[in-house]
Amino acid sequence: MLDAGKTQENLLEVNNIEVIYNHVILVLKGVSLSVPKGGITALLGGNGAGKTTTLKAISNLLHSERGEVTKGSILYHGKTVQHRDPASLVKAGVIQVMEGRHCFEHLTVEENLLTGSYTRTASRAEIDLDLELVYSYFPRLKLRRKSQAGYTSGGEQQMIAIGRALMSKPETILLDEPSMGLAPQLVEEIFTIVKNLNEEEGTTFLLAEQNTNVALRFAHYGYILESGRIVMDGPAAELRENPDVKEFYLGMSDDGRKSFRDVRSYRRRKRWLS
Amino acid sequence: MLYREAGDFKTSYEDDSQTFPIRFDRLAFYAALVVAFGIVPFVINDYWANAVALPFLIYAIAAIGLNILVGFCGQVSLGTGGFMAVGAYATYKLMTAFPEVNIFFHVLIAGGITAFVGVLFGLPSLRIKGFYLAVATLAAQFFLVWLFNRVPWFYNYSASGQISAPERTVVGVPVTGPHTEAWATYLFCLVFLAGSALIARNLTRGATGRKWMAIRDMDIAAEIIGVNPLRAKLSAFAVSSFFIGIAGALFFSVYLGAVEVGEAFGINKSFLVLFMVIIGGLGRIFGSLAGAAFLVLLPVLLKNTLVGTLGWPTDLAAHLEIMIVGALIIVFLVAEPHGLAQLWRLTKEKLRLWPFPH
Amino acid sequence: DLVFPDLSYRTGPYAANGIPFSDGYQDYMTLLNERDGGIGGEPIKVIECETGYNTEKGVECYEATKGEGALLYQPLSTGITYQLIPKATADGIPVHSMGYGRTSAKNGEVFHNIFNYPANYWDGASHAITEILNENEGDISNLKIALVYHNSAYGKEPIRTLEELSKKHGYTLTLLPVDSPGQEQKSQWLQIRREKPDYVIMWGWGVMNQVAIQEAVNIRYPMDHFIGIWWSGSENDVLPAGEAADGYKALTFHNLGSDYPVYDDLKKYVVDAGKAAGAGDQLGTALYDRGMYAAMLATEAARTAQTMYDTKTLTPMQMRDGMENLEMTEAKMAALGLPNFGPEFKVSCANHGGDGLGAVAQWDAKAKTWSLITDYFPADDEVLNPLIIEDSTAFAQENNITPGCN
Amino acid sequence: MPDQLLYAMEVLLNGLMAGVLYALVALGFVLIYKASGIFNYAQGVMALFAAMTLVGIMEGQVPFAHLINAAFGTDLHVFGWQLSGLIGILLTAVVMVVMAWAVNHLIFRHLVNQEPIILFMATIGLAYFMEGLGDLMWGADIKKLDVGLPQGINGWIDTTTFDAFGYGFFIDNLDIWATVIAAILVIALMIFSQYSKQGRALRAVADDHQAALSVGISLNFIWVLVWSIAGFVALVAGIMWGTKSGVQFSLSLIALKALPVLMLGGFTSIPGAIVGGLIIGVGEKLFEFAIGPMVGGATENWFAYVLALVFLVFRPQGLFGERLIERV
Amino acid sequence: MDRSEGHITEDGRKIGAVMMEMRNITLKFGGVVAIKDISFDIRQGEIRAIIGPNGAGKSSMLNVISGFYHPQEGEVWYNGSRRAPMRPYQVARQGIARTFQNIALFEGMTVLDNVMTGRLNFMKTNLFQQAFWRGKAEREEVHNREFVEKIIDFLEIQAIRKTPVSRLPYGLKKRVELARALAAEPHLLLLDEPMAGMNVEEKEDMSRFILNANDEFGTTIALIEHDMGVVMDLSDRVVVMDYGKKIGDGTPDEVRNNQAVIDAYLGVAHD
Ligand SMILES: Nc1ncnc2c1ncn2[C@@H]1O[C@H](COP(=O)(O)OP(=O)(O)OP(=O)(O)O)[C@@H](O)[C@H]1O
Ligand SMILES: Nc1ncnc2c1ncn2[C@@H]1O[C@H](COP(=O)(O)OP(=O)(O)OP(=O)(O)O)[C@@H](O)[C@H]1O
Ligand SMILES: [Mg+2]
Ligand SMILES: [Mg+2]
Repeated sequence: MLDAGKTQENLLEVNNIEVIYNHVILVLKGVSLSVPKGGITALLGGNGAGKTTTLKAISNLLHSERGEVTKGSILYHGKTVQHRDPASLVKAGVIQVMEGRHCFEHLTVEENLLTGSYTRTASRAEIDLDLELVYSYFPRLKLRRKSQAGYTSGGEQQMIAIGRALMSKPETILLDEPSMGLAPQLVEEIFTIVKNLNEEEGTTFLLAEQNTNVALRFAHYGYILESGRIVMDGPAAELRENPDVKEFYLGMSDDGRKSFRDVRSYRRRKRWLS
Repeated sequence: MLYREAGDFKTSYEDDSQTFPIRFDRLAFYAALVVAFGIVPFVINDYWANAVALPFLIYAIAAIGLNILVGFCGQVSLGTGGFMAVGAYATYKLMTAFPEVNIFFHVLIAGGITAFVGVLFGLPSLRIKGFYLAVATLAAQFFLVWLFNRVPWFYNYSASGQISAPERTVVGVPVTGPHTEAWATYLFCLVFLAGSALIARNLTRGATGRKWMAIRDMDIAAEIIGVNPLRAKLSAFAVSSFFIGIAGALFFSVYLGAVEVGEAFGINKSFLVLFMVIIGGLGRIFGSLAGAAFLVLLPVLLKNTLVGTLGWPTDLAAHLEIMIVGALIIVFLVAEPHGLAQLWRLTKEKLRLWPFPH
Repeated sequence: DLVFPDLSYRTGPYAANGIPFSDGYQDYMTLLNERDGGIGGEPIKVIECETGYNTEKGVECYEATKGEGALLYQPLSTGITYQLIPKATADGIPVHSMGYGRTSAKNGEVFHNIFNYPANYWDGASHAITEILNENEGDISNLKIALVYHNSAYGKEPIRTLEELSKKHGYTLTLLPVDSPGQEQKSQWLQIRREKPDYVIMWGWGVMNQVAIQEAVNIRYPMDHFIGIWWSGSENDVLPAGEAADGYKALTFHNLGSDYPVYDDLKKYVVDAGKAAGAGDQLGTALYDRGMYAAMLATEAARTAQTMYDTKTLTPMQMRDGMENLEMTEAKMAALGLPNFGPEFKVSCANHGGDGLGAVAQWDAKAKTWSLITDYFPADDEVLNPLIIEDSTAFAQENNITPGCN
Repeated sequence: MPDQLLYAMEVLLNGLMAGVLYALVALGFVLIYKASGIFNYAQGVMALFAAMTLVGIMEGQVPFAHLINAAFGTDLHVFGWQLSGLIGILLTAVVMVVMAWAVNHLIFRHLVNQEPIILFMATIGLAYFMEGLGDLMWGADIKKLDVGLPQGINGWIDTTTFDAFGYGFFIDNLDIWATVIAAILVIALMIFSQYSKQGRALRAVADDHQAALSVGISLNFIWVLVWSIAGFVALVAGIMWGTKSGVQFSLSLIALKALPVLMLGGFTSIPGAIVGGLIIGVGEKLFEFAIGPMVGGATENWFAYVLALVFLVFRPQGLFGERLIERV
Repeated sequence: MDRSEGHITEDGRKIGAVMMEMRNITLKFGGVVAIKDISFDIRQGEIRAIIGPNGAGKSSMLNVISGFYHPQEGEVWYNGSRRAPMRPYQVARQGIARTFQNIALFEGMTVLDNVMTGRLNFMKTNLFQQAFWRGKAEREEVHNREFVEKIIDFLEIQAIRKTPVSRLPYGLKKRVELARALAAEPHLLLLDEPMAGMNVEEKEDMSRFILNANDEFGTTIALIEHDMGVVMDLSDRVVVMDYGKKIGDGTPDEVRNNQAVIDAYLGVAHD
């Protein structure tokens, strides 16, 4: 299972891309990664490392933020995707769950979920079935199905965003910080859903996460991104054992987890790059 | 590197909050001031004054005013024409009622009166937001124009309903009426523009400006942080209308000399000034100047090229002219939605990196 | 060269009216150049400048052209005229606001440089009442008259006169303002339908005219009791209403149609020679005629000035004097190929407005022509003169002008 | 019945009819706003442009004749055909679709995810451009538009009411037609936006361009679609108003009549456009009838706005508009 | 342990008397009952956590405290007296500052300006003085700027002072928001998920800032957080909400072992 990333063909390949915002702000400085078909690949890194930017570069949402890929190439199924519009990518099976919720405020929860099925040609009954499935993942949403999404709580919006992506039955999901703002037991649940989808439906995942701990538990392969560069990559299990990763990303030191109360007294700062 | 800011360290917070923190900019600014006050008055002629300089100066004042409301406080207003009319009619009434008072004060007081009217029409902004507010301000536009047209007291019961500015002088030099000299009207308006820009700059770099911008960016959060939305919005309406009133006053008394309200202060005026603000850059004082310059100069330039140089029929030229203006507005927005000021800023950022691409 | 700027508007809300006027103005001047080599041998140079009926652009045009030796301005917009009155006076360039502009400019003792012959708005108001008087054997004391007017300075011009005249003749006057642009006039016309005024006078411009005539048709208001000012009397205004507009009346201060010798020359020297200012399709329309008439008055004044000063080239001041001494006679007009085209009148220092003569034209929808149904008749100067004196003295006082002829 | 009451009723009826005409213009605004959050100031100019194109096509005018003649010294004017109204309308609709495509590809595609005011500004630029383009293509003269709609007093209503009340009501045939057409349009558009998948997508796009892209809604498709429909609505409005007052520049100003309607009905509501139109129409006509004479008349231009403004103070999102979501 | 008069914590911080007390708060939105008859208090100087599943009503509770939501029932007591219903900006002036779950920074402004907005309630010059600038307004500006610079140093965001916040990555935005709240020198600081979307290291940084603020400025803190490690380590007392109801209240240890809390929220007993 863990070596799934190695044996399968690469579904998505990012080759040495550079991204510039507003024509001046260079954010990604040559990022390469490959996502194997049917794998869960994690993209880790601190704030501002460029995870979101990488995902947006893949899903082509960068244009709407006045960013552009100036170098390198992105291949999906071996074909370049740089000049396709995001909608056609979704049709091709790549969907991104955006960071920071991004619900359709004025639509109800249910309508939000239904927009996820926009590109599908499935029958109404099929879609209703999927809707029920999403509701079974997130019973809270069922309770609030008729409320406007703009009035739901932060976590509920996060569930909507994820549920909406699931509704499109994609081949590949780019998940940006799915755990953000979710209650602990839900975080587990979400990752379990990811795992199940991956195993049962063969859905491929590229997920950007801050919660390194969970991410590395569920992913097959991980990349660590810092200041726009990949600084380390490897199978998740290996990464978890790497002492640096342990210290900086998992918050473990030799003598187990430290209390957050103790951080007052010391500061650590070590980076592979700076 | 063409454009540098390295080696420019600030040693105090006063220095740090100054208007042009970069030396190069500061020098350019002083140079512009010297040219505007010291050189232009000596070379300007009637054509340049009346066709270019005066409209530019006056629209720039109006644009600064509107920018405060739209760009800084985020309240879109389409009532600019109406508020300019208030300024114009206020000066007219003042000029004719108190001929002994200096026109300078008339213009200022007219600004004050406009500020008051602006606050009145700003009251609904507490409830109404976004485009609803924009459309609601049209109520001010149409109502004010109707009022000035309808109540003869405003135009001193003149037979035609037009108002004409009598001659008034500043230190003996006429600035309104038929016998003005180009340099005098130019300088008179320039002083007001300089003053407006300075005041606007001071207000927007301090606490008031921050309140406005907070309301603009997220009014609810601003209120939770402690900004009284009523006072912030109304003060923006007041300050904005003050400048717009001054612009209206100058527009009537110095520039045109005679106006009819519906014609001079119609809804097109509102749109024109809003154009300037957006093309120039929302929330940038410099943007207002750039926007005003752009929209005053562009048509004149186009007309002179198309008709004067290329010898096209005037009507073709006029049709093409508005097409080009429209297209350029779109091109600019597409190239840089945040206006000329932002374009300028990005250019500088690039220059700073030059010759490296980033 | 004799420089005549033409502040035209071929764009904007009033383009449809501005185009024929400007065509007529320019074509006539072109004709003189082509046929006669100008005026008295001196070629004419027309500088066209597009104002879009916008005062600011008007100012720009004025400033741009005045340096070229402009002899005379015909602003063709009341707003621009008001702007130019002080400016042109200071610059010593005459302005001819023919049938528009500031009415009291008729008093040349105050407005040295401004001319508004042959007739002005107040004359027009008086003409309308006189016409109604004539149609009713001189007794209109129990008639109801409604004024439908453009709610602007322009539209308000006749009110004062009509009020004064109602004191004199005893009719009741109803005022019905229409806001610019005037696309919606249901309220006004429903009111007319209810109150059934005996006559409706209209002071409209642009789209307001067509809509008003259409609405009048809709409520079946008798068209021959509907009288428009000369700016409400072009083909543009009546054609959209089609047949039903037949019988609509409009005032005018010059003749209409294309049945004049000069038109043969226009065709020959200008249109067919490809020198027409516009598309050449406006010849003979009311506003083309008016533009041509304005050009004719301008060139005749220039001729007068040339004789007065015995020179070919003119200065604006000489042009002004030419205008002040202009005399239009039937003989002159006939010689120009425009027999019976306008009233005879004579300008003087005290009277920059001519004799205020006007006539009534009526629309024949079948033939699509306007034709005069009256002779030129004068305005009621007894009522108007005091008003003009009052207004012009007020202006003189405001601007420290000592009235007088020098 | 006392006369005053009869008059008031007549005014009221005419107000309703006028309201329908305003609503026709407002509908175009609503559609585009609903689908993109763009406040399309160019709607009025689109109506003018559509009407001009219709007349031009029907009368076989050569587009850009003036420009071509000036540039090449030719003497083109007309093709020499005369088309019927129906064919003209169909061809014009095609032109409006082309326009929709161009608008999207040249402008709004590049402005995805920008603030509403920027988009608004772009539509004003567009309005300028189309105004110039229309004049350049078809000339600035007044054109008579006749697609065969009847105009003038409806005799049947006149005589019937006269027999009943002793005062014949004036109702314009054109207004009756406008009402019928507007009703059909509104119902069709409501069905479209309520019951189609695209309808939901429209609202999603208006809420969040980026998120809509991320779930695979093609902004290009939605926008071309909506601008096409809005172009068609503009054509209908242009026909109605053009028949009434001739096709000329001022036609573009009817946009100003539609704005208070929008405010009152709510920017996002199709039925709101109709209801708002009726309220504004009746309100301004009755005000002009009852109060107008006391304050000197010509109140219609501002009264509609003031009415809408006062109304908004109590209901900031208009009658049927979507409530502003205010949360932190 | 009776704590009505305050006490000293193990690590030597002084917890004082009750500062803010919510009494029987009920908040409804149409049919949705977001908060059902909840009471709890916050003491001077303590760090009080509020936890609960998504949609439990935690953020709504903070909104009630900030005066943005007005509860249908219940009373808010602040500093010993009952608080009349008031507008949010009036609440802010009483010394209550906060951060938001969905970051509510002023996107069009620089970091510095954002933080300076926290000082607005200390800026007393009027419009005319500010228009004139030289003199009073400038002195006031500089004075407040000095304070803000201290906060900026404290939160280690010197380098991005002049950057427009819209360009910042999520985590830094959260920090700027904290800076803005701290700049107001609040008596009570409300933090809504300050550590969401951060990695461990950044959480540690954030914890340090929170603890230091609590320590150095003596700020009372109410904290919503989903990271149990952080909550358990930092807070003095924890309120647990579950779909509008309060299901637990007490020290971290008490809460951690409360079966109702485990069932509703934690899922598994947390270490
Ligand atoms: N629209 C934009 N304009 C300019 N700069 C941007 C923009 N969006 C992101 N950046 C910059 O790009 C860098 C990477 O940002 P990105 O959002 O990709 O980081 P991230 O790894 O997703 O961080 P986080 O974990 O906080 O979400 C940051 O430094 C940010 O300032
Ligand atoms: N203004 C509102 N209108 C309608 N419902 C609301 C409103 N505000 C909150 N709610 C509802 O109240 C409930 C509580 O919301 P709240 O935001 O307080 O949850 P929360 O505990 O902060 O959850 P999370 O951990 O996901 O942020 C939610 O179901 C939400 O949908
Ligand atoms: Mg991110
Ligand atoms: Mg919350």
